[in-house]
Amino acid sequence: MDFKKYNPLENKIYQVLNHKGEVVNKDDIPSLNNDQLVYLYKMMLYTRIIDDKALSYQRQGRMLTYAPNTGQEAAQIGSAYAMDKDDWLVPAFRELGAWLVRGVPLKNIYLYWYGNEWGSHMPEGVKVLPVSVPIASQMQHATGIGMANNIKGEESVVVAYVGDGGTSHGDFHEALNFAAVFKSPVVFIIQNNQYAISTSRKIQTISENLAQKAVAYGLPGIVVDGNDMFAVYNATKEAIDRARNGQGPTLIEAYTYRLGAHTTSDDPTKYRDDKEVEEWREKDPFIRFRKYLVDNNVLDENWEVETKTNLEKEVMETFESIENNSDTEILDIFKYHYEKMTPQLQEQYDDYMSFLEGGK
Amino acid sequence: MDFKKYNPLENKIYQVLNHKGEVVNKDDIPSLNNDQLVYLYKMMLYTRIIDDKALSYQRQGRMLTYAPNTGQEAAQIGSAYAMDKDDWLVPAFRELGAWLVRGVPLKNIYLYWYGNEWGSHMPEGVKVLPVSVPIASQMQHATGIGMANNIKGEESVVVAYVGDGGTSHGDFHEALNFAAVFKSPVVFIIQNNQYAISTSRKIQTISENLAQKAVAYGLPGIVVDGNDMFAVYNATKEAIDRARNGQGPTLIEAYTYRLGAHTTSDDPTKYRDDKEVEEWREKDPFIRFRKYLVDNNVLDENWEVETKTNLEKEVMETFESIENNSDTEILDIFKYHYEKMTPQLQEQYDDYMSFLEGGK
Amino acid sequence: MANTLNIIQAINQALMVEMKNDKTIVVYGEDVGIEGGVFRATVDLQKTYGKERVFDTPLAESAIVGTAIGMAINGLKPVVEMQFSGFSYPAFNQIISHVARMRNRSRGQYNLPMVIRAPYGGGIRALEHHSESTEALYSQIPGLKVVIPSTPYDAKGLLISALRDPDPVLFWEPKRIYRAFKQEIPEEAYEIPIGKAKVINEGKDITVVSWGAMIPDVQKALKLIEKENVSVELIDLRTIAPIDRETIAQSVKKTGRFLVVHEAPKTLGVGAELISIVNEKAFLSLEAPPTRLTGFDTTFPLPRGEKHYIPSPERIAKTIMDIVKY
Amino acid sequence: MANTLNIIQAINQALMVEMKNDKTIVVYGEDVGIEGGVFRATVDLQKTYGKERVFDTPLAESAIVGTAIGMAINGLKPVVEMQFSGFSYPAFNQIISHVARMRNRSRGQYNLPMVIRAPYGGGIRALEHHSESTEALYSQIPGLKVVIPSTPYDAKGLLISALRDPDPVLFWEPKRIYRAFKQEIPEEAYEIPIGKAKVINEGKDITVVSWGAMIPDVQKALKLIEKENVSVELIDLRTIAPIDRETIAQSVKKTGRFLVVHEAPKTLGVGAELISIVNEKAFLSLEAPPTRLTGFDTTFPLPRGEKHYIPSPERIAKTIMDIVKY
Ligand SMILES: Cc1ncc(C[n+]2csc(CCOP(=O)(O)OP(=O)(O)O)c2C)c(N)n1
Ligand SMILES: Cc1ncc(C[n+]2csc(CCOP(=O)(O)OP(=O)(O)O)c2C)c(N)n1
Ligand SMILES: [Mg+2]
Ligand SMILES: [Mg+2]
Repeated sequence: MDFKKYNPLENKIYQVLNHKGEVVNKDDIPSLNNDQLVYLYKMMLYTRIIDDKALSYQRQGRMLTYAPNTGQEAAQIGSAYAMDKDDWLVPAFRELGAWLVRGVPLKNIYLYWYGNEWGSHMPEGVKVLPVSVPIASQMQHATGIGMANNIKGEESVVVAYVGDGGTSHGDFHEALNFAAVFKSPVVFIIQNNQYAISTSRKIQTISENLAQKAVAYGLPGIVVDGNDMFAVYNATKEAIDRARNGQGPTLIEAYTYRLGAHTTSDDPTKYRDDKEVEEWREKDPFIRFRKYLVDNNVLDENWEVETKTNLEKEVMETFESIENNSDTEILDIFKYHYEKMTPQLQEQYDDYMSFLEGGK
Repeated sequence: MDFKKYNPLENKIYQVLNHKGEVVNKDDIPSLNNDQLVYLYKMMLYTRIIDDKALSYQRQGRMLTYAPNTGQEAAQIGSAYAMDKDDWLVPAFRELGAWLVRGVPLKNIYLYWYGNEWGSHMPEGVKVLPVSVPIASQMQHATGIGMANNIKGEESVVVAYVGDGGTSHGDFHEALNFAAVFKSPVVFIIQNNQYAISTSRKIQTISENLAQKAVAYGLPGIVVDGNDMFAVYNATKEAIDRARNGQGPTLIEAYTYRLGAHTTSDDPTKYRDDKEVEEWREKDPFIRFRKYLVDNNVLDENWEVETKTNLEKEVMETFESIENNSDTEILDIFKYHYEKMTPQLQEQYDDYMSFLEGGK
Repeated sequence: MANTLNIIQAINQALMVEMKNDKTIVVYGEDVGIEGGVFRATVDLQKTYGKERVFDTPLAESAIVGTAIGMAINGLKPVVEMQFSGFSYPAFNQIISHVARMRNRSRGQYNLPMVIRAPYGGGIRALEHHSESTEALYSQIPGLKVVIPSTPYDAKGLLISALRDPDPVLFWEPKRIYRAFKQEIPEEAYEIPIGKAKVINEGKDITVVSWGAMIPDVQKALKLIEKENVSVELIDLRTIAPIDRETIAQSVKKTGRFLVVHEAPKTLGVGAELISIVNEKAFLSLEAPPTRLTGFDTTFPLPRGEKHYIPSPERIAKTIMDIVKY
Repeated sequence: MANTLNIIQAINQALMVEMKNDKTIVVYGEDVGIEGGVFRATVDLQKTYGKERVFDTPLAESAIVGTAIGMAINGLKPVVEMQFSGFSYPAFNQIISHVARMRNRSRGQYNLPMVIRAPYGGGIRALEHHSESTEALYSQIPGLKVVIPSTPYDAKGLLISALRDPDPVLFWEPKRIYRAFKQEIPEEAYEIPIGKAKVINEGKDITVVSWGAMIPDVQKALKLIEKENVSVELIDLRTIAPIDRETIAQSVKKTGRFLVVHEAPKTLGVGAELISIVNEKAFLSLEAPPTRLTGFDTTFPLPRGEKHYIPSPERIAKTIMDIVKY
């Protein structure tokens, strides 16, 4: 693909599959084999099941606040799938699909949302940073990881996520500028899901799109249809290649939509019309990707039914395995602030334990 | 003038007088009468004398750290002169020319650099904010002043200054974005003097110019020759008119050069070539503006000599008037933190005074 | 008229009535407009006073505070929300470098009548950064006032005072008890003075000082030791900066014993300042070491650990008894 | 070998020798490269170790710290400079939300071996924001270590320890005494343990604790009362977080009297914490109220007022005598 054909200043948007699942850009169908396509589809199924289950657990009072991803699967899965084994992923907090593709176990993810810090401790070799709650702050970490790669002469690149809301933050500006100046090998992906909680994308900025903000840093930027798995995958792959070849960072705006609530504490009917949601429901990345697979005889419907059943079972079992078994160990609250606990912390821990032992 | 003819993405730069003092853009000679032209020239003389004296006082150990303006007079005076009586000026810290044009008494300016807070207390009706030392932070104040104007239905506009270094800061990003979103009537002027202390403009950003950063906010931006009084004046005037007409903010990059040191604590030979400085000395805004005035029979050389002498005298007298008479009143250290001193502050003041009174 | 409200409703009402009285008040921040705030503190304000005076902003705390400075300079009274106190840090530079200093810097020319509101504190089973108690960070900055209410009545009265204060006020709201209980309070505007602590219970054996969401927990602790024949003087600090040293010193001179309970970490918390004040003003009255019972010197834990963090009524009760028996 | 250096030179030498020992160290910030820092702390480092390991950045403190977090995660040891401690605030969010918490958040997976250096304190007749003492702000944040040297020997040894520490260290440098005096110190690398205070003088009548640029002033004060027959135990705190409570408690148990001298504002300053520690650990030994002599609760004044702000040797001397005579 050629970035130059999609200049954000001309408000171009890059698409391969339109929302009906039709190929609009035949040359750009990525050369993925059937196994790969099926894998991507399976990841979509997986994320949606994880989301749905989490929401239903939450309604049952079994799960805490949860931030759903429905509608943004292509933006997440398509981008993460373009990464190489050694690449780093720097998430914001709504990157379920990307986490799964990069090998974060569901157990970690649920444990995190269930309120235990061990959810952020990744298995060996999974180069995924913990959730970063302060909006946009993680972008600077991504830039720094890439700068270190340059200094160490390492080839891995970094893919970092931020929301449309995050683009307004000072840290966004500084992270992109540092990345540009130091040619840090980072691909910044804006998941523009049109809202920051209740705040419409239109309130964040009056620039016509978010990708054009790249101009401020002398960087390439592109708007991609974030609900189009192939467009996201291709653009990210191209940007990753550039980064790996020493051509520096890229800004990608994945134009998408959060079909659900901001989190389970949020009621989106307060700030947006059903009509708008319905329009976007037709553009669901799921529908069009499935249609493409069906049209191209890649999808076996029996496999699909079976896979769903298996995934559902796995998701339920994973949740149940942590549900009654995830209280924080008291020592863990104290133990990880420094390599060695300070005398102060030791004393506070000891005092608390002796209080507990002395009865309430 | 027409901003659209000077698109920063095409790396255009707006000029009326070139560095030899030749008119390169005849249609754009502003309609200023001779008195006005002479006033502008007088302000240039004034700033340069104030700078030179401050530097020599500093060398004599009579002045503290001082930040000189030499080379940036046109950028400062030309822009401030485009303002109306009720407009607000929000400086960074290197805006001597703008301060003088806006009616800040030299006494305030010297008192400030001499280390007394009363220097920042402006005379009634002088709508100039105090120096803002934390780089770029003042831009948000400017945006807020403009937002308040919109809410109150007031017509005044805000002119705010920042350095090339300041464009890298998060506050720059947020201030411009808020201004754009809320159509705040602000003209942001980057005095791009090519350095932030020792750090070259080339290290701040790889964007070709600084004005193109406006694109990120959906705003108009323009690079003007910051050493060209007319270019700066015209562009600022146009931007002020836009702001006053409800068309929102503008970003102006005044491309200029700091001919002197960053401050009196700085030794620029450590980080830049004499050759570069010499090249810029030829582009001194002083030289070309004077040449224009001479060529157009506006400047009376006797007047010039006399004016210089008078200004020098005034500057010396002003400095001497504060020199031995500007110690901070002890009560002033405590008195202005709240409308009423807290009991804590009152106690600390009383204790200190009784210590002083009880001998050393 | 009867008007029975919880804390969040009382805050909303304070804004509602005072915006009517004072046309210079404007309210803005992330999600405070259409949505009325993630905790509903600003609900219906936009409907009532329009989008000019109540509006949503881009996501940028530094600019929210930074533009408020400009607004205050230009004659308005901005009331801005930090969605959680843990997200006030991007605005830290504006707060410490400008909000706190503009008046002194300009030798009284530019005062900044503005209010920064934020929910603070833990115990609502929230994500990281949503549970912290940051009063010590801000209370040490010369030029700021920091206020924390613990009841609906105080919340309304203190917020109205903050709105009428010529100085910048940080109004930190105890989110754990936003909806914990209701009180009957006046419908109209009324003020509670900033800088004055409130003696909730008089007592003679020990002085216990606390504030915000810890007050109900201390009260539960007092219930637990009701039978112990200990007379506790309970003081709600209410204003963290400037601290009402007089009320505390008087109390400790009477009781000779002192406990401060707060949910923020121990080291350099407000408890340390209170103990120093007690030493400075009532040293000779002390019959036992003045003591602090606080959160640990750790980050506030995620929900599965949070019950350990906040001092429980049981721990408070035990600590009071330990001090009394000293 | 003889190697007689002032504090700024000692800092430079610590970096110089340790960058040779440890190839993962990188140094960056505003003007630290070509210029070698506005105070010359990093002079010649770029020449010696190249532009890859020592470089200038755009003007953006949040990104300087934020990228350092990423570098540390990715195996390097960044040493970043805040040009003045008063310009660390734009990085406050990165420091409190990430530098301090990454290890705990990831349950030990990502430690952040990084150093944030900054000159702090007043008395150099500087512009606003160039004179503040901010140790209390940072020392209260769980997960950080805060170190302040007062001599060239300590500066080098403590900085080397900081560079070898697996945890993030804020290294705050007493700029007022950067060049005040020289000491003969070893040329090679050596460590001084973080977390340990230093007893400068042993004494039995009163414990005086201070740190950084105030140490020479306290020493001058001791000279002023030399003839008074008062035996002062002078302690240099050296590490502000975590505080060496043991050394202080032991000393006060011996002397029964306590004074802390710091140049930061009084309210919620480190003095408050020390007084609380003294109460917790040595209450029964106290013969006079533990006392703090500090900067005022004001913004640090511009140069024409600064002489009033920093506690003078005369005030220190008088305060010591007042406590001893109590
Ligand atoms: C610095 C900061 N301010 C406020 C918040 C509270 N908050 C959490 S999510 C959110 C909206 C984020 O919007 P966006 O960046 O578009 O991401 P999305 O939620 O749409 O994925 C806000 C304001 C925060 N986490 N961090
Ligand atoms: C937030 C912040 N960081 C660092 C400094 C120290 N400092 C003072 S001036 C300066 C350079 C400013 O460069 P620029 O914005 O180009 O303005 P100029 O000095 O060229 O007028 C720096 C880094 C500061 N004042 N504020
Ligand atoms: Mg969003
Ligand atoms: Mg500059």
